[in-house]
Amino acid sequence: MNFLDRIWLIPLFPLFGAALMLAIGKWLDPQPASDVALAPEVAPPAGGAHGHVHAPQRFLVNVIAVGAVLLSFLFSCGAAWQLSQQTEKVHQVIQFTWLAGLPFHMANGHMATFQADWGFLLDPLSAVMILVVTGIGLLIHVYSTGYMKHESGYYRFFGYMNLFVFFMLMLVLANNYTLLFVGWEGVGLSSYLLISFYFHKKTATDAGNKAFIVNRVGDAGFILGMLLMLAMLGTVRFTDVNAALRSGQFSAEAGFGVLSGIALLLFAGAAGKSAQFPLYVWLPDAMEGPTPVSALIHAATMVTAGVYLVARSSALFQLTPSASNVVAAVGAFTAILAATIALVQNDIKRVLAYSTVSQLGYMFLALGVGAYWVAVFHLFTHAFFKALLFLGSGSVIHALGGEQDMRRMGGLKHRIPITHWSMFIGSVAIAGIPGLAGFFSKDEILWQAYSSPQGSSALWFVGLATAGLTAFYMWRLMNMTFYGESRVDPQVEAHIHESPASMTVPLSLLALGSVLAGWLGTPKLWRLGESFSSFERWLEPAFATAAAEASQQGAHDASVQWILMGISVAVAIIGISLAYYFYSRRTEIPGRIGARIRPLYLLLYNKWYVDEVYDFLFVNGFARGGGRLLGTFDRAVVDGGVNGAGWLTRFTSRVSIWWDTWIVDGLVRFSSLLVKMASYPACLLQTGRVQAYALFVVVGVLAFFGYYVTR
Amino acid sequence: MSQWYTSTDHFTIIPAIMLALFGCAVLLFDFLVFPSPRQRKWLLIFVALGEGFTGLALYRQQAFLAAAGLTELVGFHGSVTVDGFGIFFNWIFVVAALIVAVVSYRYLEIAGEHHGEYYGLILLAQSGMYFLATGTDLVTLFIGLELMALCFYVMVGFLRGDKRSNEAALKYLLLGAFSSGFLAYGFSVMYGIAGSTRLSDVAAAIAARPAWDPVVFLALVTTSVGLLFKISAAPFHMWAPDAYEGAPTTVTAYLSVASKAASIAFLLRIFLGPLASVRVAWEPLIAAVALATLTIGNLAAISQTNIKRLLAYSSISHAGYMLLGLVAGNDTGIAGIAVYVLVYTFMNLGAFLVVVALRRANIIGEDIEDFAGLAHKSPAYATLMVIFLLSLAGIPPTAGFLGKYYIFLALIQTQHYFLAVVATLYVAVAIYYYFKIVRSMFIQEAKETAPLASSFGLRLALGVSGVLTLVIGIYPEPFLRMAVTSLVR
Amino acid sequence: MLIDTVLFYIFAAMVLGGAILTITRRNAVHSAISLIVSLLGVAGLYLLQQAEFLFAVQIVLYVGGIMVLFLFVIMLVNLDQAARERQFNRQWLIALVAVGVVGAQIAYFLARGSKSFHVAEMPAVVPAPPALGNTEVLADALFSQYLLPFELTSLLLLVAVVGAVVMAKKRI
Amino acid sequence: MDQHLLSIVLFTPLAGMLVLLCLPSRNTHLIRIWANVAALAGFLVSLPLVFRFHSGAPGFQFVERAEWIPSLGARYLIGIDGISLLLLMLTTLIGFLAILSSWNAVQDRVKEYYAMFLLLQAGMIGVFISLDFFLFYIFWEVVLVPMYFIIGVWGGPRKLYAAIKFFLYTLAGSVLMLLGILTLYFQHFTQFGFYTFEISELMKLNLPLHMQQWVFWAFFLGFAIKVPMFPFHTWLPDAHVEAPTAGSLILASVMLKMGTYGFMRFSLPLLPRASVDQTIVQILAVLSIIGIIYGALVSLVQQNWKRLVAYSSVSHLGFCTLGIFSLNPNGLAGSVLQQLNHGISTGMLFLIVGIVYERRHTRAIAEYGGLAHVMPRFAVIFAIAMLSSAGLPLLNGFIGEFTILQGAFEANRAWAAFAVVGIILGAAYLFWLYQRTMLGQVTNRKNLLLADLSFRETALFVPLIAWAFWIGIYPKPYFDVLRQPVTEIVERVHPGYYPASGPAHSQTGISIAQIGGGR
Amino acid sequence: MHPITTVHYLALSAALLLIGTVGVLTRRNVVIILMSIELILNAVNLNLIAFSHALHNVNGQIFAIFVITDAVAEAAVGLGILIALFRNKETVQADEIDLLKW
Repeated sequence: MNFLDRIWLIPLFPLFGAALMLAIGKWLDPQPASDVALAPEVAPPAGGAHGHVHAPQRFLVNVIAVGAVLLSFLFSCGAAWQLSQQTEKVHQVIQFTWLAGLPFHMANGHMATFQADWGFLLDPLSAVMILVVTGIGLLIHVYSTGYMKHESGYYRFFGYMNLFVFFMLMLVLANNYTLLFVGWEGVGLSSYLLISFYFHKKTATDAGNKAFIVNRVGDAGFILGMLLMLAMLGTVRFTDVNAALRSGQFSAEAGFGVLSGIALLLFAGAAGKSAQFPLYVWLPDAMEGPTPVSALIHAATMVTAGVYLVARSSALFQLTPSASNVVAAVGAFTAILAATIALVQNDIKRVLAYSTVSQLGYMFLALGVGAYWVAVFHLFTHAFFKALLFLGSGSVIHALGGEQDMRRMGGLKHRIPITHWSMFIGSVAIAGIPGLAGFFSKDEILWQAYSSPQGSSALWFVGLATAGLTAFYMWRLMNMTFYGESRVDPQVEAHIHESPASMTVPLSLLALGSVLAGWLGTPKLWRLGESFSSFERWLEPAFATAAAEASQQGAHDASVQWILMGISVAVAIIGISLAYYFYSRRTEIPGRIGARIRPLYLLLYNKWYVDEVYDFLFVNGFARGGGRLLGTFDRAVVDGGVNGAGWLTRFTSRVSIWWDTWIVDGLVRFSSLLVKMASYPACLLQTGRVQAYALFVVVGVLAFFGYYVTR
Repeated sequence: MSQWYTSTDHFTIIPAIMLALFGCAVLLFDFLVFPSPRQRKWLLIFVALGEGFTGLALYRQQAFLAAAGLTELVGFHGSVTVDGFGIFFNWIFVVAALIVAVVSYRYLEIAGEHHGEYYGLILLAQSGMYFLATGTDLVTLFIGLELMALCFYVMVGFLRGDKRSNEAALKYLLLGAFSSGFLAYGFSVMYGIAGSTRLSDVAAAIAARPAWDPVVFLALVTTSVGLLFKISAAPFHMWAPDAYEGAPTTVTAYLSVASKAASIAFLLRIFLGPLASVRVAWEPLIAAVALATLTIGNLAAISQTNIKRLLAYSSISHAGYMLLGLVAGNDTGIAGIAVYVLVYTFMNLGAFLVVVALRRANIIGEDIEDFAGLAHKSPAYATLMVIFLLSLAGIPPTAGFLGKYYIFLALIQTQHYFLAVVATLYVAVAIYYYFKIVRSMFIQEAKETAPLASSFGLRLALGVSGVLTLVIGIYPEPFLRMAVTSLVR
Repeated sequence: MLIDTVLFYIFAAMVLGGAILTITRRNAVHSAISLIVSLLGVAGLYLLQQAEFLFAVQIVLYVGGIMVLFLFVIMLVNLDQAARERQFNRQWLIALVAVGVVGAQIAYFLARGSKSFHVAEMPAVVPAPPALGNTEVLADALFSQYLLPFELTSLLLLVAVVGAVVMAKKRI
Repeated sequence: MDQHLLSIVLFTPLAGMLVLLCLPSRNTHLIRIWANVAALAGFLVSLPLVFRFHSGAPGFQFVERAEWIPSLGARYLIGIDGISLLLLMLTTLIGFLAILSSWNAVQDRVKEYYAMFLLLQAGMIGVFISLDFFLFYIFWEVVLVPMYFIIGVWGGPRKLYAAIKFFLYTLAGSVLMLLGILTLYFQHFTQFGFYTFEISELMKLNLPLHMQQWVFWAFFLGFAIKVPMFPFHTWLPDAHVEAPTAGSLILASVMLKMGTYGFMRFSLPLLPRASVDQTIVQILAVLSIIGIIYGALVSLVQQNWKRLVAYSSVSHLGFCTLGIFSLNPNGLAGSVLQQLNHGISTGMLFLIVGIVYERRHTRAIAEYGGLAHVMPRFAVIFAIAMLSSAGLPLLNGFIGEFTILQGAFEANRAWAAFAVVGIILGAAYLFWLYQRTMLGQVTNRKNLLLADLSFRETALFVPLIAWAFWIGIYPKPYFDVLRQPVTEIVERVHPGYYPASGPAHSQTGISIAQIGGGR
Repeated sequence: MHPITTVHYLALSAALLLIGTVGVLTRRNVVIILMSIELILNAVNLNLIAFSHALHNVNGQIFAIFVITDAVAEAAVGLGILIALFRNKETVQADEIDLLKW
């Protein structure tokens, strides 16, 4: 069976699954009548919102949802295998012209036709992506069957999850930017749906809106990028774009040129989706969603779409060093910023969320220095251990009946051993202890940051510092959660229980992955042989010229690399042991330190006040504060919910609607009023006295004569 | 026949003879045959016969002209000239008179003033109009005008028991006589200029005059005052609202349509005849008057609550549009006036007929409030009213649009862009006050539920004018051809 | 000529004086009387212009006809309380001014256009007395050229009669 | 049959109306059934057009020509090209849905109501198919009257104000447009010696630029008020808020398109030089952009559900006009598509408002909240409508907006950059609206017992949603239909736009897009 | 003492016309207003006669006859209407007749 020509089926299975769910799910999984969640002032909150109902056919839901993903996983494997057997490592299936636009003039005056096909491209890069998406996706689906068991809207959940997988696969399989944008927006949508899954919670829906609209900002950049690309190259098909860029008619840009423009606009999109510096604020809030969602969308797959996009455009970024530098800088900055914030968070999921942001920063750092395969490699490994960590935390929360605050955990090690051991592996992996996945990818990034032509020791140092912080906060998490004495409040304590197999099995598998995944890209230094650096070779065709650059990095001698490697490992170990010391041995120290450097602590604790700044600018926090200051400045503005427009926007809209009613419409009203007014004099002439009328006749005569006299 | 009264002379005035004949017949039979008011509606037979014969005569004249390939037929040494122009307008008089006569009896019975003289006066007035449309001699025109005017004075005051009717009649008479005094004065000066009363001679004499001639201006001004007064153009319009409001509604209809049409014909005879050569002198003046008329008519109409008064002002504004046609003055403009008069006849008559239907035993039914909820009570009437109002406003596909269309086109052809823009904008203003009526008919709730005073004649007349208003709007070709061809002079 | 001139001025004085009295007398009867005077003056002017027939018509129709009518009405509608009230309306001043201006304008026109009538005029030559008397000439024209208006006049008068009756009679 | 197809399409609603008028006004049930039958028939007879239409054939198709008013040179001349075809199909479908949607909504004066709608239907069809300017103008004006009544009689509390405002506003514009028409008509006479209103004839005119500009502004007033473009939009919110659901459905989905259609059918081809005149183009583009952003901003703070949707139309129509005045194939084609999309998605949004209004008789957003709990099916449909309106890919909105942006970008990059803001804001106000009405907890006891969509109500949305997905997933047919007419317009305004080889058909001329293309 | 020309007559008639006009405009008594109208018509006649004399054709005189007739008719009808009005309103004062206005 030829999987390569059937790659277009891969996304369709989950789509089919989603359609089935949303169509007949209600019959398979009857909802409790008390699904209607009521505001307290209307009625007591319906506990049934979480009440489990006996639903015999529910297993069908699992069969369909999980089966769909399983199918596409199998197809992906088949396709990937067959691709690996081919010499030509690019396989494109174009089904029809989707967006069949009309001719237009390119910037260089040539005619081109604006069109985008409904086509799929399987090359090493997308092969890796689909494997990650379907593989991790499959595990998380299985996990969810256990985790979501007691949730109402079970079928809805799996419908959304399948929908997400569909869009994600569209994203990674598309053969042109516009179709990629379809998946791009689609994952945004399904992330919105899943974040606000508990849509009776205002916070959830707020977070959903925030995620979608912040992404929209990035997407605007993406769209403009595509338009500019069309204007320059006349096409959006990856193969054509790359061919055109590598055809040599565009030389690498010294400063910021048009190509840099394209690159940066695309990067804006990527930053939105992958939660990079200016636009990362939505991700922590996104933790409002169920934990599996956080694992799948906000750790493993969707947030890496930006990385994928930039990697996909490698040909473009290679031509625009300055743009690449921006990417690297933003990446590095995000990495360390997020890491610092993660140091002091107490919500277990938030820690992981910021760690995700930080790891994504790593990836962009790698992309920025031109080490595309490394970025993808880190994406790959990160998918395993971050999913693992999220699911683990989910398992913890599950065990504690919804508790998320680490200050009320501790000593869980023996209560939920499997969860503990899997999370232990995950933490080791992310901390970068040699032998586990995290080490290889992260260390490779550091090395590239140091050695590659666009790299610099500064970038390397930031990366290193981040690595230390990562190790620290991860083990802070571990210690606060699993070790030391329990701080769990008693009645929860009573029924802590290990999660069912449906949850633990995926955990274990992911743990296995976190251990092994790294060995696909061991440092050349170790001379372990071809098969242990197969990842790079596998991706070579995707980043043709990137490989060339990577090859000439042997310039630095091996000793340097050994030293750096040593340093990073050392830093990791220091971080771990500090965390252990602070949070298991001398648990009072952190408090003291926090007390000593109170301002810094607060700064970190409040996430550098970035959200507040954004609130000040965009979200209507300022309207609240300002509302108090200016007296209730404007009810409507204040009431207007956290997300969406925001204060400045809201204010301008206020102004514009005022303008609309009083100026634009006012002119109309005024003129009509004028006419009406004018009607009265016209009537008042009509006094009803016949002689007045006669007088008017005479006046008329007078006027006529007057006209001729003066003429 | 004698040399004083040749067969040609006879042929040129047969319609008038018919009208006069049956007019007198009505007056006689009224008290000889139909002593009791109940039977008086049979007098309609005479009216119908009279109009029938008139129509026949008109048709024969038309046919004769066509057959002989003549453009005009002169009678009585040029006192009267039968041409397409005259015949066209006379058709309009015939239609108007018939419709008005047919709807009148019920109204007059309700008003308690149902007398045979009424029909006699209608016919005699029409005979006066005949000479307004066909006369080509100052004297003929003057007498014709007076004949028509006198009849109208009486008809306006026909509800003798009603103060408002008396008042209207008196005002109309005083002002009418006053203005016709000016008219006569102007005519006298014209005579002085030409030494003859034939329009052709006068035209020749005036054309021979120097460009800037005070005497001509004297004649021009005084004459045009009289003429503009008759078509109720500002600032000589003031009689119209009062007369229209006070008069019996049927008479108002007749007055606003027939009398106005006749006066327009008269006006055209003078301005395109004797005064044609001094167009430069009067064109700006007429333009100003037209603008003033449009403005006054439309603005004053906005704040009216009495429907007859509102329609009076609207008919003033229509006079303004017609004058714009004269201002443009090219063929399109003149044809436009004819078309305008044609469509105006039906739509305005129709509108007034609906008002007639509202006059009930103890309800005057002239207030906009009285229209409230008409759509429930009698949807047919309401719908017809809407059609008439739309047509008055000039919204396609009703007849009214064509009139405006010609006027605007003429203005654009002659590069009177400013006038054109203003005229078009007043359409929007007009919609505003016409739709006050529509609003009250369709949107407000009825206050009293007394059924409309409809009669067979009324329904017939309404149907005819409604259908024609739509037909002319949707398939105007034959009517346009009639109007346009009749005006090539 | 002199006598003509003198007579003209006399009659003109009658006309204007009568007219002014007509519109200024408080009592309607006086007005009527002074109107008669004015009309007689007009008649006299007709005579000066060899319009004998019109002279007759003027005397008979106006003085004999219309004025009687007026007097009847004046008697019919008792005007004594009307005579007691204000005799001019409020706008009299404006009216006077307006009419004055119009007068000035007309005067201006007549002055400017006076010569345009001289052409039509032959003051020195006394016209040869027409073969027929003024009346014959009139009749001739009236029944040949102006036959139609003449007939129309009959209708006019008929309407006048009917109208007057309809209006004035209490019940028809 | 084939050569009278258009006439049949045009007169079916009229015939339906005449029959309707003969029915007894007591028997409302019969009247409802008949009205729906007639409307459905009107839609069905228009279907053959789709199958028999030859996309890519130049000029107009299904042309019918008959002498009508020879003495004016006005003909009964109708025909359609790609642009008209799409808008015509939209009209017939929406017309039917509008009538179907008011089954329960209207209880008094049912007969008049349906009569008005059928008349309106005929008028709108006429506007889109007439190729004779006189005929066009007649239909253009005919449409006003029934709409006035629909708003004024069956409307909300301030219906009188809204109705007369709508009527006067649009009328004022269109009478001035009439002057423009007459000017062209007369100029044609002076140049060719005979009077005609035929567009193809008027296109032969060559007028001096200044006159073209004057006429252009005259047309502009007529069309821009209808669209409505930025400064002339204030009649829209009032009209929409007061109109009954079906009324706003027709108003938004079809009547607004009459304006944009006018621009494309008349302003551009008849006045090419004025249309490419920089000042004019700049002004109109800027107005469009203001409309886009301004409309979005204003709808952001609306407390009235329907007013919000109304202002969103201003924003969307801004996109359409922007596309038109980028004056290149993609801009124009995108504009037509976007008109179609706006018809579909905003139509759905208005239906949605109408449905909750029928249940709760209020349109205040604050009154709602958490409806997703009680009306899940409704929530799903609303979500789809919202997404298609917000321009989410795989739904219709995206195709139109993206194509327009492409065109605008080609014309002037700044325009596109500004217009994109509209997209962001669009998502903002729509998602926020959805959150406030559908999500969260049921805060109002009255909403607890709302019934979910009935079968009829669901049936209203099915065709629209299907259409939305079709355009979103496989828009190629639409571009095929639009290619030819758009090419004609562009060649008219930008004679040199296409290389001498004629319009590069679908395949790129010599662009690098061919290096290593394909599989 | 220069001879009397047509212009003298014209001036006279103009004066008469104006006086009549003043009467119409200022007198409250309707009867007198009617009289003033008679004055106006007489002014017209003066014109006509003057011209007919100057031009040596009688058309003017004939016109004058018709004018007189018309004056008679108008006076008759006018007075008739006045009587009808007086019957209802008991007044002949022009400015008290203002039911119809605005």
